[in-house]
Amino acid sequence: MSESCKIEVIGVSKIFRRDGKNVAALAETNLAVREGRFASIIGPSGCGKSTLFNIIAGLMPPTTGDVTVDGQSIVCRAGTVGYMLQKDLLLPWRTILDNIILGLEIRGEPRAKAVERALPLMEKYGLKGFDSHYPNELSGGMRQRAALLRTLLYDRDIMLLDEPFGALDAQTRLSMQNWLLEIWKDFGKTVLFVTHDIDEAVYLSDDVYVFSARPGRVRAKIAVPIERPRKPEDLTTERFMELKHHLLELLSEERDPAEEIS
Amino acid sequence: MSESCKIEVIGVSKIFRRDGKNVAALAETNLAVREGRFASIIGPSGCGKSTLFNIIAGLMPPTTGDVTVDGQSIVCRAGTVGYMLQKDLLLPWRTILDNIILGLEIRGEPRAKAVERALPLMEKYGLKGFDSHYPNELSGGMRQRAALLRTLLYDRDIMLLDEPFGALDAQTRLSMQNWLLEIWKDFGKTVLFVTHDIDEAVYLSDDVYVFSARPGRVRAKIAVPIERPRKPEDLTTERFMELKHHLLELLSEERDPAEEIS
Amino acid sequence: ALLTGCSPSMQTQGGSTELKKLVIAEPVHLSGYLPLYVAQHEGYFKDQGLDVKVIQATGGTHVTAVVSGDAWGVIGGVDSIALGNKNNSDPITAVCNCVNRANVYLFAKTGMVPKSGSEADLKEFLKGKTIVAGRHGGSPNLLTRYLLINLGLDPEKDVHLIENADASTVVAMLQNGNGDVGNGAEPQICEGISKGIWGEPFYKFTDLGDFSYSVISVKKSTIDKDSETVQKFVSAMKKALKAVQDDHEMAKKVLKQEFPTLSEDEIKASLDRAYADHLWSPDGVISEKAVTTDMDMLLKTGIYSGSYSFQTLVDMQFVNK
Amino acid sequence: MDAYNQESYCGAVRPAERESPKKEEDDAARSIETYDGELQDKKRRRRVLAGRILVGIFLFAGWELFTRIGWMDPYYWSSPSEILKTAWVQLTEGTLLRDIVYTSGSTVIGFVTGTLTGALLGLSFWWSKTYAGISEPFLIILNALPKLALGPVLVILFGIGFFSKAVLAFLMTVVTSAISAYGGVKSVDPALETLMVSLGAKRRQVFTKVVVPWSMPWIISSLRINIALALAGSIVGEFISSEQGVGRMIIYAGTILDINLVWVGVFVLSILSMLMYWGVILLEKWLSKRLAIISS
Amino acid sequence: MDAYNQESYCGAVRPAERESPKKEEDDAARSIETYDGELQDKKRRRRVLAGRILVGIFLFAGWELFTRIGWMDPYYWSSPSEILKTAWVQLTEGTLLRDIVYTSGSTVIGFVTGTLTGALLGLSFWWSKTYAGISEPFLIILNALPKLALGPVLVILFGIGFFSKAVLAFLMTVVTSAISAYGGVKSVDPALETLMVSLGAKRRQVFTKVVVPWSMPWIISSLRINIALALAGSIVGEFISSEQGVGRMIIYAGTILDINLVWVGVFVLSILSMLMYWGVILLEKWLSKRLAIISS
Ligand SMILES: Nc1ncnc2c1ncn2[C@@H]1O[C@H](COP(=O)(O)OP(=O)(O)OP(=O)(O)O)[C@@H](O)[C@H]1O
Ligand SMILES: Nc1ncnc2c1ncn2[C@@H]1O[C@H](COP(=O)(O)OP(=O)(O)OP(=O)(O)O)[C@@H](O)[C@H]1O
Ligand SMILES: [Mg+2]
Ligand SMILES: [Mg+2]
Repeated sequence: MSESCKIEVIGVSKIFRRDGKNVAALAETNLAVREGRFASIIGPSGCGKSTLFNIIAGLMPPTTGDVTVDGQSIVCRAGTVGYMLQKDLLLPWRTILDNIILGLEIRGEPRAKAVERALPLMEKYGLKGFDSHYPNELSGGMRQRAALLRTLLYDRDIMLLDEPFGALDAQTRLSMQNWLLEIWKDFGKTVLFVTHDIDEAVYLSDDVYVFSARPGRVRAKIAVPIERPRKPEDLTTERFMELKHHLLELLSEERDPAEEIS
Repeated sequence: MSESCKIEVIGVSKIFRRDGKNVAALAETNLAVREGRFASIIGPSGCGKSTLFNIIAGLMPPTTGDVTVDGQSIVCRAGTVGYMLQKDLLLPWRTILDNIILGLEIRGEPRAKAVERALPLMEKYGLKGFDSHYPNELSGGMRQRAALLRTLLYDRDIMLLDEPFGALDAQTRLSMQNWLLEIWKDFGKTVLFVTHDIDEAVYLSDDVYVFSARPGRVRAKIAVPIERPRKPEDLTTERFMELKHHLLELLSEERDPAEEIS
Repeated sequence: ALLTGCSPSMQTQGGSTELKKLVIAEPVHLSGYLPLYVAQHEGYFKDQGLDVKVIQATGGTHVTAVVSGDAWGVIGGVDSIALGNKNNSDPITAVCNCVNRANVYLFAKTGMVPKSGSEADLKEFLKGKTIVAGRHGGSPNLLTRYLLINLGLDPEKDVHLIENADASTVVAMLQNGNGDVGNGAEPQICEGISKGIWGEPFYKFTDLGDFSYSVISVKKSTIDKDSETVQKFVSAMKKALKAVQDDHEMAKKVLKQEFPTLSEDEIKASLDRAYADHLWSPDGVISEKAVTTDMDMLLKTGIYSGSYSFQTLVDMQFVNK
Repeated sequence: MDAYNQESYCGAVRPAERESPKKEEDDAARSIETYDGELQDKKRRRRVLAGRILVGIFLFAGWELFTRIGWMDPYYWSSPSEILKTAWVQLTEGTLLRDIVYTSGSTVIGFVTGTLTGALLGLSFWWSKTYAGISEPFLIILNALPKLALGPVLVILFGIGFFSKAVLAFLMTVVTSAISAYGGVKSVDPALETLMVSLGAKRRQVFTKVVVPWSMPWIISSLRINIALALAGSIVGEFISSEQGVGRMIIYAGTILDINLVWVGVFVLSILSMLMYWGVILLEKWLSKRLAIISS
Repeated sequence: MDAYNQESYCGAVRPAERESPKKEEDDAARSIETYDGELQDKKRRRRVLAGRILVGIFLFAGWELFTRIGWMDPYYWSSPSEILKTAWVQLTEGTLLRDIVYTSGSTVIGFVTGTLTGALLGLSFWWSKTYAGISEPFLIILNALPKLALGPVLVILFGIGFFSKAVLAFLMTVVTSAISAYGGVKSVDPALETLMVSLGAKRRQVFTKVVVPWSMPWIISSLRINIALALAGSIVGEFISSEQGVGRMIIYAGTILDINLVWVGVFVLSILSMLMYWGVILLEKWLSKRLAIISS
């Protein structure tokens, strides 16, 4: 893949052993994302999207293949990318502020400095005044914001976001999407984004990767030709509709007959 | 309202007392749904949709107003409508089959007869072979089906469905919607349906009621002019887009500044 | 002796820093140990430069506490010492007598009495009876078994023994009809009589004569290494034994202090019976007969096997000085 | 149930005044929860209080009455007035106060040290599954060991002084505390550990920042049992050997056949154990608040 | 922790072989859970078993050795061989077997009746908040009451036979069981009650179809504590008065200062209590399966 790729996934596959049987969760997968791009991954449930993210984040070794950032392998090196897991996963016994600076704290930064960096971000991105609240006092949307800010503050060039808005209702979701685009614009991170929602994938991304059913594999890579900045109205244009149609087709071909039995 | 109305909600409001203060959850609300129609309710979170359903289902008295079915008041008479609560609420210690026949069991029908009625339904509507499974062994979609079948089997002319597909991913959701339409067609029930998803409301309904923010109140009633049977492709037509646009506008006017703070 | 002028109470704490602290373990808190309490309350120990603390240790642990060194001495039967000395490299030795009679009585439900005190009548009376005997291994239980065996009865077959661990339950058991005959001492006897459950005891184990029922004992090594302290302790005990014999009023007063919730009647009954049956040793001497009877009981009831010698069990050098 | 009717039911079934469900997200449930609950709540609370007091008075009055007229034998049952009198005597002339202090002292010391040690032990099991696996059966054996029956052995091990009672209270609590903490450790949400690792945390950091706070509710949940166990330990310790303490007093009262005093002991112990129970509940609340622990 | 390195960590942190989180929906967590877990699991399980056996052997061998060479005084500590010998004698010539049967019998009877009665009592609190509120403090008092100290009273009430031991075991269990069941009742998901009402259920139906099955895990969770309490009750009952039973044997051994026999009693009780514990775990599993109860 091209030289200027920020992150490359090269022939990564993953086979789990369970009850003595081998379960292929991810077939050989190749991805390459250029610096500062926003790439989405969509695919049926269980196709290995989270598994791929876990491998990139260094939480588990791939069965085959390699993951490189700026050309250097980061297999099994936790902490080199920012990773927002599928759940918001705030520590319930910590205030929102303390949750947001968790990454810095782990890295050993002094609290005062961490707070100094966190507060302006919280203010700017809609968490002003919530620093001493506890996660269970916040709505789902606010919690997602906090989790995302934590990932952001962890300050890695690459951010992996695994269905960050999956649990939100439609209206909140839309405002969170705009919020995310704003952040992305401000910080210029390279983002990998998993979602089930085609609208969301198209609205946010430069590229959309469509995965096949388990074991997952890149079935298609589609560039989104809608220029930025994007507005909610773009979701109702002809161009958008076509794209959505195309993606829906790609996906529905993937669905196997036993679709709902998880 | 017209004489042929199956169910009528007349001037119903609800005020809760909490910590010594009165909280208005539902402002005076009027609804009327004709027999066999499919009506959806959309509105911001906390606008009293579930409260309204609880009142209709006879679980709590309204502060003012009346609810009639075929002209007779059903205030505080639980069991006169089928009600599917916001959660799927299957009893975890019962098999799917035993969950589905729960309503009949409570009514005192002999088990053999209840099973006889349930099994064909389960077979027809995608739960074949799952009768002796337990709820926690099923996917979210399957659980929702079971809960819906239970409501269906309870065999009331009116069914209230409170966000039945809220927790499902987009793909599963679509297939569940089609499944619901199928059932509705087969049984000709009068359905009241709450959702957060505009696409869903439009795709399913004859009428869409838009509620204002708390305390909720009917802000608009929109008829959906798309003919049945509907197909997923209808979701990308011009007509649909217009409608969606309109509803989005109605809703976004409702959103107050503190939108995300639940 | 550091302090002269025997003050009857314990107010004078003057030389407390120089008092030697000793712990005596007692199996129960019992009016029978009155001389020990008298020596405490009347300052006899303090006069000897001793500060004596009494600790209750149940279920045989009163002996164990001495073996392990937690207690300096123990008050209890020579029988329990003999049992504790099995396999023990540093045997415990009795140095001073206290209760010189087997302080146990047999009583029967009102209306039941043996025809006479003769052995034959006693045997006939006891045969087939249900006897509330106290916990197996304890002195009252063993004495009862001993009596039965001496009468030619088999404790396991000819009578029904109920072995309650808590001596106080005997009142309830006889009242509820759970037993015909019970054993015990004061204050149970007085209690049962006043409630009309039983009459005067029909058999007194005090009639066995000298019996090493409660003696003060210490480790052999203590005698060897610190005979001075033992001597002081025994001297105080002797003084207390004499005082108990001489001054009934003082005895009553100390008893009242030690057992504040006992009623006047109960205290009087206890003391009267004790004096009448010569409960307390007047001089601290442990006679050979006292030990023989005690050990005979252990041997006959099968609790103890093998031999014993009076010399290793008892050391009278301090009493005799 | 015959008096049951639809109309009142609509109001009455509100699962209402029960403790609210763990997660408040459940709107359907919440909405029928507190309808007019406040007013009814107040009324019921007053009724409950009155009921409690009445039942209490009845019990004591009945006891006094029945023993007076002889339906209950006052010799065994004593009577509230007699018990009060004896308690007063024991308090002013006897050593009741000293006994209470003695017993409470050893209980509290054993409780605190035992719970802390046990918690640390339980938490330590997080570090190695092998170590935890090997230790588990020994914990269970220790837990099963009938400490009450160990009289002679205990005297040898810990002597007959104050210390031995505290040790027994310690022994009674340390194992349950360890088992509870281990339960917490086993239940740590693996996703949180994953999160920590994804942020580059070392094991030590995962331990202090996730495992320990996560396990706190488990540890706290063992406090209530532990205080009772610690008290039982102290008392049994005093049964075996003691110069002071409420346990000794009861044994002593038994041997001198002072049933009044036995009852005094029983009541003092009950009150003591209830006071300690309340103390622990306050402690729990305080801890939960300080640690911002949300229902386990 | 010094040996810690990134490479191995990646494999090692898998919160992995822990018990899986309650709800399996948590994919992010599950996905890093069992990578190659099986193989490692097997190895570790073997290591753990070996460790347990080794530690056990070491303990006993050390005990035997130290008492032989005199580092531990065999007078108190006896020694495994002596204890075995005494146990054998007691088993063949004495009454050990009969004692075990006697103690187990009263324990099991008390346990079963106590747990059932307590569960019913606890469940009954669902019917009226007022009734439950009034009863609660009395339950707590009963729970706090030191039943061990009630010796004389218990003898009056229940006599001295086998029955009185079973009654004491019953008393020990009934209160905890009631408190547990009440805990279950209090935690019933109000949404489920709402559901039942929406289906037109009567209170009786809500009770039998929701409250009872919902509370089962709570009731079951009290079983483990209860079996231990029942055993303690039986033993204390035997301490107070008995003709048979392991408790009596220990008291007897203590009184005649037969340390070997004390140790035999301690071991027999430990084994008994562990067997019963296992039995209860099996019972729990069976009940949970039959009632299809999914982690509470
Ligand atoms: N029992 C109650 N006591 C007090 N307030 C209540 C109660 N039940 C609901 N409310 C309040 O009434 C309002 C309406 O609640 P309701 O659950 O009907 O909203 P909803 O429209 O269903 O929201 P959602 O879309 O999130 O399900 C909310 O603000 C809620 O907090
Ligand atoms: N630790 C594991 N052991 C065995 N199988 C696993 C493990 N983790 C994940 N799997 C399986 O691998 C497959 C891929 O899982 P993964 O969580 O990556 O899917 P996903 O694409 O993220 O799904 P979703 O969209 O539901 O989040 C699934 O079938 C899953 O059951
Ligand atoms: Mg996933
Ligand atoms: Mg709702």
